[in-house]
Amino acid sequence: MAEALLEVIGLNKSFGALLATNDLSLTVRQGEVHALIGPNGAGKTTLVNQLSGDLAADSGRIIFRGQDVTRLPAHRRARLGIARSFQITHIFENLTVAENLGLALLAGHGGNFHFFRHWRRAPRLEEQLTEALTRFDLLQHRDQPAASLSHGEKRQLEVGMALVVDPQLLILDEPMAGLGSGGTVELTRIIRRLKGQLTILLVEHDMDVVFSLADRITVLVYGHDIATGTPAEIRGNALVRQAYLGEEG
Amino acid sequence: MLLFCEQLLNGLQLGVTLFLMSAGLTLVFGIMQVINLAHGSFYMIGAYVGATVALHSGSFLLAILSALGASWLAGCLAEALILRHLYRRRHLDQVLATFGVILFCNEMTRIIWGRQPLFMDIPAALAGSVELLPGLPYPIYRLVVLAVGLAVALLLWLIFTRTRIGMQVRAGAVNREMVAALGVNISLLYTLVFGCGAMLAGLAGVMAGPILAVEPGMGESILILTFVVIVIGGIGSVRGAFIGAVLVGLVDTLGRAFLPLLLRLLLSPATADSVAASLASMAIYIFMALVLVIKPKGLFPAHH
Amino acid sequence: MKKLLTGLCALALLFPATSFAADPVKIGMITTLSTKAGYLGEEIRDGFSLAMAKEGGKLGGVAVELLVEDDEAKPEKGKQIAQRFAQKDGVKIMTGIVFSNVAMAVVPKLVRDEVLYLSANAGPSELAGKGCHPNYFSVSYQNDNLDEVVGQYVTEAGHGNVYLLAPNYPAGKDHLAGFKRYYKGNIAGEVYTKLDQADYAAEIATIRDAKPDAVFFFLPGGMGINFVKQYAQAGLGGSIPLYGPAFSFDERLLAAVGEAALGVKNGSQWTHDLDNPANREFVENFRKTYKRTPTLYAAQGYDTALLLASALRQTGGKAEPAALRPALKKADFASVRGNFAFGANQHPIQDIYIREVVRSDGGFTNKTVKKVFTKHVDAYAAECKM
Amino acid sequence: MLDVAAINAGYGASQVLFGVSLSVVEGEVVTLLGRNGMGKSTTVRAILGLLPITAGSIAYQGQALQRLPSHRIARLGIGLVPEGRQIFANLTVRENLLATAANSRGVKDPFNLEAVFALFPRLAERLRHYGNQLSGGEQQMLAIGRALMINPSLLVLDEATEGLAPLIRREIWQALTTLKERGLSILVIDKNVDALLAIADRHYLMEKGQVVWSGTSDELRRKPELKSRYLGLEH
Amino acid sequence: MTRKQLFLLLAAIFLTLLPAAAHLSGNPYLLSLASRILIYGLAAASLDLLLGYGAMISLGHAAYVGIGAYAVGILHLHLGAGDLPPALALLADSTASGLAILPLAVLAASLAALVIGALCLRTTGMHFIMITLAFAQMLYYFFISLEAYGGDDGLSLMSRSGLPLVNLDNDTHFYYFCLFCLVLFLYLASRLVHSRFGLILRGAGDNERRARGLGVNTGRYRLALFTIAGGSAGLAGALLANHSEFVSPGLLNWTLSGELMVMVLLGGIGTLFGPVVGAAVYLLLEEGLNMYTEHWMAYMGPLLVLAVLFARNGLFPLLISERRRHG
Repeated sequence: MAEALLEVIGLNKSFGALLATNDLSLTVRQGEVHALIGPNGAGKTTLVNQLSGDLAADSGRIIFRGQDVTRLPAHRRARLGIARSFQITHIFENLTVAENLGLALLAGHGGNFHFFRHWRRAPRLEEQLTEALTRFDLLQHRDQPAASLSHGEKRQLEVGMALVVDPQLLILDEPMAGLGSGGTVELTRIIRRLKGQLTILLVEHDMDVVFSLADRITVLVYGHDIATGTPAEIRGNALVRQAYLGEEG
Repeated sequence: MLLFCEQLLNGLQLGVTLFLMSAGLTLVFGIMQVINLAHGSFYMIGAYVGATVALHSGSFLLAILSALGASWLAGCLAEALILRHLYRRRHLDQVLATFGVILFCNEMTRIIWGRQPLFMDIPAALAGSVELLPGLPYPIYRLVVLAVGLAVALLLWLIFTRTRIGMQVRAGAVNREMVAALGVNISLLYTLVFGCGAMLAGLAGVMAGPILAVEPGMGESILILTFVVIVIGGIGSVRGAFIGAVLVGLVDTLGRAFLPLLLRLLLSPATADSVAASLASMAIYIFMALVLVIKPKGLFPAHH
Repeated sequence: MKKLLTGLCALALLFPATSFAADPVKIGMITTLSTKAGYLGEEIRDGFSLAMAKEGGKLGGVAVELLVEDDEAKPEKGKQIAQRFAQKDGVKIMTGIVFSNVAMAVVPKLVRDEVLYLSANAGPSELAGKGCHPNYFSVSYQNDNLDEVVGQYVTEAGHGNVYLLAPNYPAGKDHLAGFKRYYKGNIAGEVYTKLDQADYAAEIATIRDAKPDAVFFFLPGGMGINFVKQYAQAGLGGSIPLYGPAFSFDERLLAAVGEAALGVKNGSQWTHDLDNPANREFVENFRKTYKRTPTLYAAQGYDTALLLASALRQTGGKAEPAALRPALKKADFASVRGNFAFGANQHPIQDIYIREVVRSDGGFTNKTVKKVFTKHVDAYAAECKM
Repeated sequence: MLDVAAINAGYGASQVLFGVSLSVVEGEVVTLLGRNGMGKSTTVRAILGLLPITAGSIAYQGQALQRLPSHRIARLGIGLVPEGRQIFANLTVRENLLATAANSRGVKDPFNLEAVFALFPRLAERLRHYGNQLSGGEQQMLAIGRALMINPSLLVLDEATEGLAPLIRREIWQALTTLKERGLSILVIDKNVDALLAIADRHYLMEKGQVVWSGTSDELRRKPELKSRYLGLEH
Repeated sequence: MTRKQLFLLLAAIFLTLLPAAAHLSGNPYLLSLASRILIYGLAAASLDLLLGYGAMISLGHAAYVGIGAYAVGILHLHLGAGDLPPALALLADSTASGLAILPLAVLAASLAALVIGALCLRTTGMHFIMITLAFAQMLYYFFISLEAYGGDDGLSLMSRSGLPLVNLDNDTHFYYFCLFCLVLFLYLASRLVHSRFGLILRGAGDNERRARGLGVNTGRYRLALFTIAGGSAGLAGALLANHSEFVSPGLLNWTLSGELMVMVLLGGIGTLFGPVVGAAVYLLLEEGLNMYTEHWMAYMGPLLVLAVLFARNGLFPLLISERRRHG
């Protein structure tokens, strides 16, 4: 069995009286695509925010590559290799596509207190940038403001930004939301290509995508993990069918 | 000890005046996310109209009523003509436009009422002092201001907790869209809140008329204090505005009253006086900076 | 691009080239017309204009043109206007500044550049002493004069324990120093308040607690209104008398302060009831023209114009500073104040009075109570090396 | 009474709805089914005027809705129970119910607190609790109660039972049945097809921003493949 | 050649020839006014770095202008009195005093911005606006009561700072020196905006969360920019002190912060050149209206409101007919 890349142990987070994350434990193994499913309001996005550092956990621990990151701020976790995309597209709308990707590439390096030289002339950046633009099929849009992209292209850009920094763990929060069928197919293809290169935690509602991509699936209800297993195991799990599909006993 | 009590009263009285100014502004910001620098102008309009009516009619009550009416009207006009178009714009645009409104209002009062300050007297019934404690006389009018301020605070509290409108306003501060989807005309509600906020500022202005000089530009000094109050209290929270206003009133008054005495213990009298005067004039800003460094969202951040 | 060019042309039109041929003598008045203190400049301007109107737009038989600009009580602004007057309009004679800090920013450079400056109000100590200059004349007073007279009077009245109050800025400290120069008793307390403070409840409570014999305060403009009203409201008006320089008790402020000021004694070099022909004529004309009683600022503006008129008449219309200087120095005009002469530092040697606020028909006004100083010389004259 | 005709709508550059049409007849319970992200909530937002439509038309009892602001639409008699419940966290249960309560159409026997508590007795117990102190199920009941307090003729529920425990779900289905008996029209979005088949008269299935199938409960029962194809886990 | 380049070229020609035109038309005041516009333009452009690129709405920018000006005023005072501390006495050569004074002014303003920025950046949004204002007001009252340096009366300079090669006391030289400072600042700032630092800042201003998610410690970059903008405002302040040969606490008052903000918005936020245009328009309007009526503010107010309502992106983009996208 592959070793654990990310371990979540007994995580809790509440908003008022609402337990958004309830004693949640989860292990993501090195190299797998691990899907996180559950009904709306089950606490998936809250969990993702706690993993990325956008939200502080009330209690519990998050261990990434053997290091306790529970109290680290978001940018430190990003440097350690946790990259995420957002449920609602989060790109730099006012920057061009090239600037978006360039920023992602540079942010990973750190030490960007260079005030004079054009950012493009940073060492080895040009080739990395061109490669990234090609890889995510955005070359023809390179100098366009990101705001002018189509929804699907924005999604591609967002995933691209998460990927160019060569993260250890990529967290994708509903990457397919709002995509047409063409976009879904395209993005699925991109993610499949990534399989094996890095570990992916995928939050997604589109079951076609989940079952075709995931190695393992964790089902979340009321902020608690009720089951983890292979797609086949999950499909056959009565508890899951009841919770997720709403079928009664 | 008596002196301390008196200074506490003075601080409270300044505090409730600031509260009258802050209540409307904090709601406007909380619900509609609009920064309105021109709020001080409503204060000035209230004072000017009140002083004019008092001068011609001799009735303080009439002065108050007309000041309330005028500031309410000014508020509604400003909202309908300018601010309504800025709801969805950047804070920067709102700052710029309302800055323009300030310039305009100040100059208009100068054109209409002339350059010298206006006179407004305390109504005869409220003139003089009462002996609160033996050896502690206190001006009746200031007690009335204090009472009116507290009464307005109580009234606002009742409106907010007991009436449907109050509930809608609070609900609107957290989720505007949902309030609209449940059949409430949110822009009308906002105009109402805006008008009432302006009216409260006008009330503060006319109440201050007999104590302070009624002059062009009188709104700015209190405007800055009002912003300090709102930021300390937490934007969008009426409760925060009340507590912030009282705190600012106390810090300002007690700082002015007792810093010289305190510093005289440490420094030579001349140095102490001059350092104390400087510190006292900066006291509320230092206080605000401290609050924000410790609690960046103010003492009572509104729910979001 | 066309828009840009039109813009540039318009810009050029804003700044027409100036010509100097046979034009009327230009007088630049830099004064405060906006902000809370806007009425001060209005008084000075109106007083000055009244003197011009008397001669049908001339001064001393010479056609003059008065340029008035608002300095918003800001030194930077005053600087700009002075520069514009000097460089764009070629003005060689200026006047009008209300505030000492504006004067300190504007005057030293102006007089170095050979512009005549006749002060119609501000009289900072620096310009009376070390910084005196042949091109600088104060037609009003040296700032401390009006405090000194109160110091003298309070001592004579037998108040042995006086509480002092002023805003926390240099002028405030100067004024208190002026008072202390002639006051011989004990100082019960000395408090400096925030500039532009509106509420004085805390200070008034402290004063009550200190139980002084009298209170001397210098709080110009709205600050003074607020203080006097709140002082009376606190019930102290009857028990602890208030004293101050005239600045908080001019006729226009009295209208805003109302009854609270009744009975307050204040120091001034002029009152509308001074009995001399020039003053009777001035007050009557002013009331007729502007429908109000003039203040000391208006009187200063008027005197400034009269002084200039006398000098222009002597030079036969020559407005060069070098020609005007000796004529000005003679101060050969009928001042509304009566006695008026220039000392060595070109500041007035004049009588100074104590006045009292009294009721007049339908309002409040000042009544001269006592002449305290006769031909008073300011304290800095000795420091002037001119 | 509600007639949605070929509407397009979306967020900024991304179009979500492509010619969606549906209708609700007086006294009917209609469902809108489909997996997440298929445009159900967007349709609801468009009906309530929370999202402008770019084509098509919406009419309610003969009146065009597409140009009306939300509050006017609500006053015409459409009560919304939104996705995620969106109750006012800083108001108590009582205040949540009362804040927007209205009877703008002058219904004879209007809903009041007692009527809501009769429907959801749990709410009566928690009258003074703030919205953020409620469990998910209680919040949902409160959201329904709040919508009923504006006395609608059509109740729109977006994700009526998502994420709720089975017991609570039963309570909510029960309440909807009661409301239907009272004569209220209901448009409901949910994934719990089996429960809906019992209550609802007609169904619309949505896929990728379009209505792909519509029919009565009987027709849907006869086509189990629809359920697995558009709603189920399997493809 | 784009319209922007054409505009800049024409502006450059115009600004270079302006002194000659002023002399030919016998109107030296024009030069003084132009210098003032350049200086305010520099201050406004430095504020634009914060507003337009860093998404930090500071309503206390006047504080740094004031500190820069006071540094000049205070050093000149000691220079005149001859009681400079020994470390600085070496540079008290009157023909080159500016070489020490101007950098010290920038340094002082930068340091103040660094300290104040570190505290202010703990907050965001409306709170940030207000806390920057609070610090500026604090400094305003501090300088009012700072008796040793004139308090409310301010400080007069006996002459302008000395520099080798140029004589700042000569208005033409002074004008060209201001022009040089502004052009240098604009050049460096436009390089900065497109540098790695600038790219990261623009990103952080656009979408803070995303930037943090990519591993950017946004706070450090913000603070650095706040310091740079503060220092540049300090330079403007130092020039302003030299221009009017006078400094006073009025420079730190919130109304100047407001006016600078107005210039940025009027000219076009996030354009660097726009704020200079904004400064020119604002100051010329003030000058022009003032000439026709003493109630000029009654016209300026509505003009500002109209500008907000109808020229949403400012004048500069309008002038070069370029539409900026809205974020």
